Amino acid sequence: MPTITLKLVTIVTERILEHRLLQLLTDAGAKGYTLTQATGKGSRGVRASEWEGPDTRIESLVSAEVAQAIVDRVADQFFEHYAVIVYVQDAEVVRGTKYI
Amino acid sequence: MPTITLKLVTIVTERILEHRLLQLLTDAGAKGYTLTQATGKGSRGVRASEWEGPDTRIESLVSAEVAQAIVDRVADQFFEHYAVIVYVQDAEVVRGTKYI
Amino acid sequence: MPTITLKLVTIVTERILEHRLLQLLTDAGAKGYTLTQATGKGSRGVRASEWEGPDTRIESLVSAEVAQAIVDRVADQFFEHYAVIVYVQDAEVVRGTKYI
Amino acid sequence: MENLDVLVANLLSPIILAFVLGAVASLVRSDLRLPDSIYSALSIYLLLAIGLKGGVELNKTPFAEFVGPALLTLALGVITPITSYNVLRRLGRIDRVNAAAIAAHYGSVSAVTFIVAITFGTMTGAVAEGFMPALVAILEVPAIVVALMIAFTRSKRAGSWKDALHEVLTGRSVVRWVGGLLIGRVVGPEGFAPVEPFFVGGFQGALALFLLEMGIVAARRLQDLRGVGAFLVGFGIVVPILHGLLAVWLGGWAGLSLAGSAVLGAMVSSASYIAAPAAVRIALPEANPTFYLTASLGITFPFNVTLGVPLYFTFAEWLVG
Amino acid sequence: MENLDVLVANLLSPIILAFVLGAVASLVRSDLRLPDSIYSALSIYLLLAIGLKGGVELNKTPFAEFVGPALLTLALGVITPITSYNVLRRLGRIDRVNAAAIAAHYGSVSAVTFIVAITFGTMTGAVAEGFMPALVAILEVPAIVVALMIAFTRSKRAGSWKDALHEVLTGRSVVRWVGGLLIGRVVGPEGFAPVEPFFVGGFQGALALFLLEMGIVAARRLQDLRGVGAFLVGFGIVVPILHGLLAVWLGGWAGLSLAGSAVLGAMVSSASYIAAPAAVRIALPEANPTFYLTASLGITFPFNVTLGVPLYFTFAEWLVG
Amino acid sequence: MENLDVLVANLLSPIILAFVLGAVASLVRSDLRLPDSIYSALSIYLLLAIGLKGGVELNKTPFAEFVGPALLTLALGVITPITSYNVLRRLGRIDRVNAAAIAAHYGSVSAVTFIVAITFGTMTGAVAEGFMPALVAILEVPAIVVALMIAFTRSKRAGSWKDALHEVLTGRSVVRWVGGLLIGRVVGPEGFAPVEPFFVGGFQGALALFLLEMGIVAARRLQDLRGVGAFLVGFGIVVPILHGLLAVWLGGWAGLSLAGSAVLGAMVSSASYIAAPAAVRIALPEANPTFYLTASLGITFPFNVTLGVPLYFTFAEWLVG
Ligand SMILES: Nc1ncnc2c1ncn2[C@@H]1O[C@H](COP(=O)(O)O)[C@@H](O)[C@H]1O
Ligand SMILES: Nc1ncnc2c1ncn2[C@@H]1O[C@H](COP(=O)(O)O)[C@@H](O)[C@H]1O
Ligand SMILES: Nc1ncnc2c1ncn2[C@@H]1O[C@H](COP(=O)(O)O)[C@@H](O)[C@H]1O
Ligand code: NA
Ligand code: NA
Ligand code: NA
Repeated sequence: MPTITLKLVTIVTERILEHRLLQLLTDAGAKGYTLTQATGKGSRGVRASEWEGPDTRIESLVSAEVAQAIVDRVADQFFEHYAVIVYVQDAEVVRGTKYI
Repeated sequence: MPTITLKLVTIVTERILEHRLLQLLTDAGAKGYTLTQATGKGSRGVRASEWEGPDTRIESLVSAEVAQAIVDRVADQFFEHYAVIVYVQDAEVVRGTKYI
Repeated sequence: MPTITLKLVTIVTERILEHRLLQLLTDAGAKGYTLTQATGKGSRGVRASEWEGPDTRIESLVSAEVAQAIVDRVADQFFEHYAVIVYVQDAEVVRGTKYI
Repeated sequence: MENLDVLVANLLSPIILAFVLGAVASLVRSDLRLPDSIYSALSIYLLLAIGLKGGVELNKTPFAEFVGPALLTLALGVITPITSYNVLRRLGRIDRVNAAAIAAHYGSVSAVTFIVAITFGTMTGAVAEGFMPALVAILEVPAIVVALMIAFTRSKRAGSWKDALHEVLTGRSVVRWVGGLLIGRVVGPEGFAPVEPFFVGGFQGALALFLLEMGIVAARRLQDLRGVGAFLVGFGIVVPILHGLLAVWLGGWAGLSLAGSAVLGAMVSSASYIAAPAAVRIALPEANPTFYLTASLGITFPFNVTLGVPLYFTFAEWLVG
Repeated sequence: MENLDVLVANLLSPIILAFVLGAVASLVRSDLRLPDSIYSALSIYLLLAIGLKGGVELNKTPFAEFVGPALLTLALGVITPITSYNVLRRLGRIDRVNAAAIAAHYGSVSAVTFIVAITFGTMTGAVAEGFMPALVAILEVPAIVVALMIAFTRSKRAGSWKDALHEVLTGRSVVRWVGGLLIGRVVGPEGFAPVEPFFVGGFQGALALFLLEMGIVAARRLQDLRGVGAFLVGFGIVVPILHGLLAVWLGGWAGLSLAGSAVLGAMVSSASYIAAPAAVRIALPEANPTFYLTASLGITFPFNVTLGVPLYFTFAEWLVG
Repeated sequence: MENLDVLVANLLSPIILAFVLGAVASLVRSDLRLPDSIYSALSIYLLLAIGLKGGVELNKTPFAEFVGPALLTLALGVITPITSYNVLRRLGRIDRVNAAAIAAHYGSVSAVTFIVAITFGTMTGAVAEGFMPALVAILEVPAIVVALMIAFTRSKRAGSWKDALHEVLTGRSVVRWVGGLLIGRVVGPEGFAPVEPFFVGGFQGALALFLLEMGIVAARRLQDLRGVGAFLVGFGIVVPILHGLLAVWLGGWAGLSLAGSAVLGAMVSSASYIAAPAAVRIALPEANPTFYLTASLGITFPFNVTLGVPLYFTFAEWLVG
């Protein structure tokens, strides 16, 4: 079965931002996403939601352009004040045109 | 420590298919897998299990041939009617021969 | 936004080792990590914590050297007696210098 | 007048108000949600509790008294998926697979609707027969089998009939209910006494919490209403009423008390949303879940717990009076 | 002497000892923790239970009796964030954003502190007015709005004021509490009776379990104490005492009973750690969570549930006596 | 004859039937499972409840009455891991590490077996001493220490002895139990009264739910039976019986009542499956978990809760009668 290479964008962030980040993904052109609950530690010691529950880990398969747009917007809107991490990887997808 | 490159196959799907997909993995030659609970959104609006609980996210480290077999079978058996996504990535593994 | 390529180290292991592995990560130079709960199957049939709860899946974005150190230490200290899997992937990160 | 009182009594019970609170919270996009694990724990608790109580009561029921209602329930479990299927096919012009899928839901039973009906009866002083939970167990499975048979005999299918049957019979819902019934039957009243505070004392409160979550879920389902079309909305109200009234009438005729007939009406009227969706998803993957879930969870369930249940009680009263 | 008894009675109640057990477990790095889902289920349960009871009691309260305390509570909800802000700015030399963020917490209310106060009163035979839970609902939101207004009127901000307001009003905490109040108000005492065993019988035990977890959380927060500085530690004890004593005094003057005034004191004294952190995180992301969480959760909460609550009761007694 | 009645009473109690239901559900591959978080919440609840009650009772117990049974329990906690180790080494020819690992389990105690024994006694009218839970706390740790000492003194080990001790002493199981005991001891009967409905009323029902899940887990463990060999299966039944009968006999001799001796028998007979596996996994990672978990969870636990407990009671009766 033929595959194409897409970008897998992963974002880990405070649960309180979940709604806003999913909106950002959709606006940037993502067609879907997968969410898992996570906890973690990074450069910020404490965060508001920490004692109340887990962070959110968001994965989305998108085209290279959309990936770039997501990364730029997340960096622009959230990096300064919130606990958030974004990274991008390659992934081979079957019938990948569904996701772009 | 010497590493080898394997394929990391990730599948996100409805929980109701979990048993069948794990069987498919084993039949295709996977030696192990890791499961996490997930939720998500894709091209299908609703799914039967949605309101009842989470989806399943399956990861399996396998050889390139097994990865191909898994992708082909999942596409063949589940793509048409079920909410399912599959993608494949490279991963460096120590003592990777254990997994192939 | 400029990105750099880092290593994403993923470890799946028994929950009982969580503390020790996070210590190992920190000692090896990791600046942060993300944890998710997982279950799984591999070469070992049973493990002590199995019936009591989930495994831990640890992800950490680090430099290539730190990744190598982590993999070596995990292999050295845990491979023989515990259920543990480690693999390494590339990941593009924005403002990645924060993590190295 | 008095009937209106009955309706108001139902609508203003804490249980139904909790359902409404959940629905409203969902509509204003509040993040009020029970964690998944609490939701399934409550569902295990409620099903086991009712099963246990039903099993304890079966102990005291002479077989002769039970056999009539049991056979009637079985018959209704076979008939209602067939009537549903035909209405969907003939009046709704819905394709075979989707019609069979929906019919499986409307032939089977919603345990929570049953519990709301029992609770409503108790509140208004009309206590149904103790063996009613056993009838739920009888009603749950046959309709799913009949509906899947309709789908499978008419054409070759993608899904797995065997897997689906295993799913129905070993699914959570059936195991808890039947397990509870068996345990209750075996331990009898004295054996039940020590666990009674847990399973009876907390019951109504747990039900209120559960319905809070059901309200959230049902309201979310409602947002798909546009996708299902006017016919299915009408179907989700009218067919349950007809099935319900029929069952009330036949229930009285089979020897059930007023309250027993009304509860049977609520059961037969209700649409499954635990056992049936799982089975249908496996056996008929090509059926569209939006149709059957929205109809059963977004339309019929809210209708029944608010208006349907008082209606069946009123009709039962009218029949005997 | 007698006051000491009151203090000891509070410290040796199972509820406070559970809190201490949790804190000790956390300090010896035990893995004793309630699963997240249990924690949130307990919190839903406690808030709904108190809301329901408060709503049922509202039924019986003449409006004239309620209006004075209600207006007083509203006024305190507006005043206390302003006093807090000014103390933080002037005495503590804390920057505007962080001062406003902390002020939002100390103006609002901690539901659990309220519940501990109510429970303490009941234990010592001093039962507060039944409508007190409605006052909590009145106290929760205004302070957050006032504090955010202070921050937003003084400069342009990065966060979203609109999102924050939506978060406060539809947040778990408010929906559960107000939802419970409304349901309780509508169903009245008879409607409440069937769910009473669930929501009343289990209440104190559930509270003990919840405080076990709060102890774990608070002790972990304490480890950040070094990061917040001596001023904030002092602030977290002195300002709550002053707010509390003021509220006790005004409460008696507005017609509240001894127990009612003391509970009002505990409420006003307490610092929010559910509604306020969420709203502040959205509206004022540049504020440092270490400050407001450590102060409210690591200092004020433990102080109030152990020493503060008996203090407000003692002061209320001294005022009337 | 009468003894048979006792056995049947145990087998037909809702608690044991729930265990059987869980096991059957697991064998037919039903997806009936309690969510993990509910499972651990129930376990916290049961341990705290028993600890609290035990602590309250300790209040009333003269030291002289307690000291004999306490010393006996301590002695048995030291002796039983040694007997277990020697049987495993000499008769079973099992290697040192695995023998020590298994011995740690059989020397320590299963809290749930203890609870089933207490409950069984209460059901049949034989109420054990109120301070029995304190004996469980005494029995839990020493055996694990003794068994690990055997393993560590005989050769250098890969695991960490220090980490393991920290794990045992701060592990969930010990903290809950000892924490409950201390709180109960401090608050006494009046302090306990308000939380009693929660911790006592719901106890047996919660235990039934917990055993449902234990049944599922135990049945799954059983599937590894082939991997452990016939010797270990025999060991998992015979050694507990011998330990149990010895403890019943010594218990009577140390001044315990009939019921107290029988419960002591069940405790000493039982094998740990919470504290011991965690400690052994850390201290002796090279030991095979299939051995110790299958034996303690798949063989000894089911044996004790079904047949063992009635046996120890019957033996205790026979001794005094
Ligand atoms: N180096 C890292 N590797 C993996 N995850 C990280 C790393 N640093 C931070 N994170 C995740 O990103 C979240 C926010 O990080 P921060 O903004 O640095 O506090 C943390 O809670 C972690 O879940
Ligand atoms: N573009 C995407 N990126 C990541 N996950 C996706 C994407 N599209 C779909 N998914 C996941 O796959 C599941 C099924 O997708 P679908 O079949 O498109 O409804 C969804 O519930 C998501 O969890
Ligand atoms: N081939 C594999 N692919 C993905 N995860 C695996 C694989 N093998 C093992 N694992 C994970 O690693 C854990 C330990 O594996 P093992 O030590 O082989 O029992 C398992 O519980 C799985 O979660
Ligand atoms: Na039906
Ligand atoms: Na306040
Ligand atoms: Na033992």
